[in-house]
Amino acid sequence: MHLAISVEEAVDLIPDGATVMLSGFMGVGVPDGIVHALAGAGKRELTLISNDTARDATGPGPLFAAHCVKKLICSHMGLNTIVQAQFASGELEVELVPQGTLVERIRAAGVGLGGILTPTGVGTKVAEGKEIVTLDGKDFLLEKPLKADFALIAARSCDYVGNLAYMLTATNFNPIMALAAETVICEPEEIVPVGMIPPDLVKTPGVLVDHVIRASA
Amino acid sequence: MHLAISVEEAVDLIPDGATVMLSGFMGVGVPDGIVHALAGAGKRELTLISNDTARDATGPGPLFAAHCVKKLICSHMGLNTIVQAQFASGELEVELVPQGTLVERIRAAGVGLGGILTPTGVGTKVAEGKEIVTLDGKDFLLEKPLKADFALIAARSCDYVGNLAYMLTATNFNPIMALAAETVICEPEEIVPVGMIPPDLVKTPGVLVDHVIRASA
Amino acid sequence: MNPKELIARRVAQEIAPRSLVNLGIGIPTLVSDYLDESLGVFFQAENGAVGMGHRPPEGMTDRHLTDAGGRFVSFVPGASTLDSAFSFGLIRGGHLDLTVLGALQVDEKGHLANWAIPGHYTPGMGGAMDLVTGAKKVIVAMQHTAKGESKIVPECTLPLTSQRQVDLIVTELAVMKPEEDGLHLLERAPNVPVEVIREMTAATLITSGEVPEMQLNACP
Amino acid sequence: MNPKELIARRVAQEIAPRSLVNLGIGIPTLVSDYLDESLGVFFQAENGAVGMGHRPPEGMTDRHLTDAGGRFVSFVPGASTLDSAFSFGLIRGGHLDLTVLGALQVDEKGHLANWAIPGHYTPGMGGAMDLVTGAKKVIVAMQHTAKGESKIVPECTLPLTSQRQVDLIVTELAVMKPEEDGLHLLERAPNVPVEVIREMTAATLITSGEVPEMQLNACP
Repeated sequence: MHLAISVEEAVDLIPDGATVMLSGFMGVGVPDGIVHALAGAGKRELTLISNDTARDATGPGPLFAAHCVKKLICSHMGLNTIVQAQFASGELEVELVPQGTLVERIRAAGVGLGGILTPTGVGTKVAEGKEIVTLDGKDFLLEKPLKADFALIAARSCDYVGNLAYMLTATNFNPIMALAAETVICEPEEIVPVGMIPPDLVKTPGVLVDHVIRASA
Repeated sequence: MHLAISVEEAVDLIPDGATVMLSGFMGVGVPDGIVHALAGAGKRELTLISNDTARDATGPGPLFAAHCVKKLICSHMGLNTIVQAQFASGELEVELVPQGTLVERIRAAGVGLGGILTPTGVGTKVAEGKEIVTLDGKDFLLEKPLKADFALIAARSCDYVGNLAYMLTATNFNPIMALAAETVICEPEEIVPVGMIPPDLVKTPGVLVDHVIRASA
Repeated sequence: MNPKELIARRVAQEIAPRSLVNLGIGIPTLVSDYLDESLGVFFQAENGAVGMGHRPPEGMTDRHLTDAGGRFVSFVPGASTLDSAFSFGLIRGGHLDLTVLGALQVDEKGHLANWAIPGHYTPGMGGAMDLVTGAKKVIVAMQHTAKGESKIVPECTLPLTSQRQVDLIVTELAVMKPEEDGLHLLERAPNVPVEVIREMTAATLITSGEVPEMQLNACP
Repeated sequence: MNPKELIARRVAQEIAPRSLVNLGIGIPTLVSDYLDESLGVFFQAENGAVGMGHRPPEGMTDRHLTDAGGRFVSFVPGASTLDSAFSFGLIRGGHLDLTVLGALQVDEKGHLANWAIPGHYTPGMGGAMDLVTGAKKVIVAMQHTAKGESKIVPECTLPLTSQRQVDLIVTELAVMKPEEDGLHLLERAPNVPVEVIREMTAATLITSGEVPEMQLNACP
């Protein structure tokens, strides 16, 4: 049902200046094929939402090496020397978000919440410019939903209606980001016939997935 | 590792007046053995948090027939004639919560959020007495976390460290309620050796489960 | 054609290929009977399923596979299970293309009331408030009157389900659409004159020109 | 015993049987090496695992099974996978019994700074703010000094990780506990006099009576 497209077709869908969520954690569970193709296509001025920036050549790394990213929203960028250099020089604008807040903000956008109240970040730099809500004597930050034009995600298995199954710690941000973008593009390790993923193993229903990358011939 | 206890021992843990979450949806995915035992033990003054009240003799039904419940927090009670009668007579206090708000309030308690903002209920009776937060011109209700002393849940399979797997639509509120109570008691259909539930099929890690009901001899 | 079948057939025409649809209890449930299966529509059940199918044959039911009314169902190929938080995440997050619900009242502004008759019967809103607030499109499918009284009223007197305006109202007499300027009568049931519809409707109906008959013959 | 091993051995004593524990990168990671496996402790990794085990033998690694540092790990029997929302739900919801983290600075009030050195190096907080805010118990495990400077200071000058006070600080010289009235020196490393600890510590240390030596011999 869902169109399986080539990685080049996927890249063509994404314009310069787009806001892009990229799944993965320290390079694990990242759609590496799309990342390399985006970097190779020389995309510009992207806003990238990603948990971390992995290392120079892993995870979202190639996008920084190719100067595709204008603004980065992440929780950790300590192990990527290119990101550190671009941040120091002012080339890269960075918004640091605590990891649990990041995933809840993405989820909030995906499930239609107007925002969430969290104690994480109260009394720290993260609270700057944010509304504090006090309930029953306890302070919370009001954190707003975070959504994207595109979510680029990875999966272990995908069927032709777009159902996704993930494997072990490669799951991470994938099922949450699949909820929170206008267009969701998945790069699975394999595409299987419809009905081959047991209903209880599907972690992202195909109705959320717009495009699936087919393996290059 | 986790102590498998009898249903009688489970019932003894729950005092009169306790706040109890009960999983299930129209009688499916309900820990029926505990429900019947609680009703049989004549518990009193419980506050019950349950999506619905199913029918007179199914799901939480026996608890109302035995007059165990003082206050009910649910989204639907239309098909249980005992509940309707107790509500009409004033015996039963009822707080009606939209189902999506109910599950997000339970989740909020379980994952440490101070509250959530939702458009559901704005401009309706549900908004009465609640704070309205306006963000970017849109109104949201501030809904607060909902937690319990006990969560009574059902699972398809459980291992001896308390890992739980659910089956199809019997999943419903079970994994969410398992996050949101001081004491979580699960009534599984089977207890299997540790390691027999694949890590990707565990929907509730055993660290959340306090007690498991063993089948009666 | 009986009234319920007529309503279900007409609503079925509103369902887009490959969309995600939630059908409420009662008349809405019947809609799936009149839908071409090749459209690849997925039915969602708020108790936690995408891809619900019909009731299985006797002896093949399973108590772990039920719809939001607790009835036995089957799964179509490509179905998936959701917990309640994920299920309502789909509904509230704008991922549901269409919900079809019954109502106690709908008014000229398109407001819907379907969860309580104060002092008489309070079933509760279940998932209705979330469905009406969150779905991309909301269709009310109901009989035009109850006990001889119009269910389409100038302004709801029963507690509202949402402040969101529904997109379409389909009854055994008419198809109506709430707009900025009021409630428009778009179609009439076969052989039912506009005057009869107006007579049976407490709300004011706006018409512009000839009101066409529903075209039901294209349905399977 | 080298300083890191000493710290890890001492922290290991704080871990209760059957608890859920998150170990940060660096010295905290070593703690699991000194823990009796019969205690049934489950290690959580914030990238989405409960029940992490050691690095598997060469040839048995899998790129779908890694820790929060992206290193290959194994699963113990009874392990489970979580997505990031569930993983941080455990952390923020108070389900994590203990987190052990490194720090750039800790102060007399028990405040911790570990994610940015403004103008020099800003790695980001990753999951640290959630861990410190949400875990039932927080232990800082770090070397007492960096480049000859005390990391235990009167008041943090680096950006804070949380306003929550940590529960215990373990270094190669001492075990310290922040209380209402200040930072208490609870234990000293074997053969290290209190005067040496005070000399190496920028913060004021409170003692009451004799300060006992750490007892490390009970560890496996």
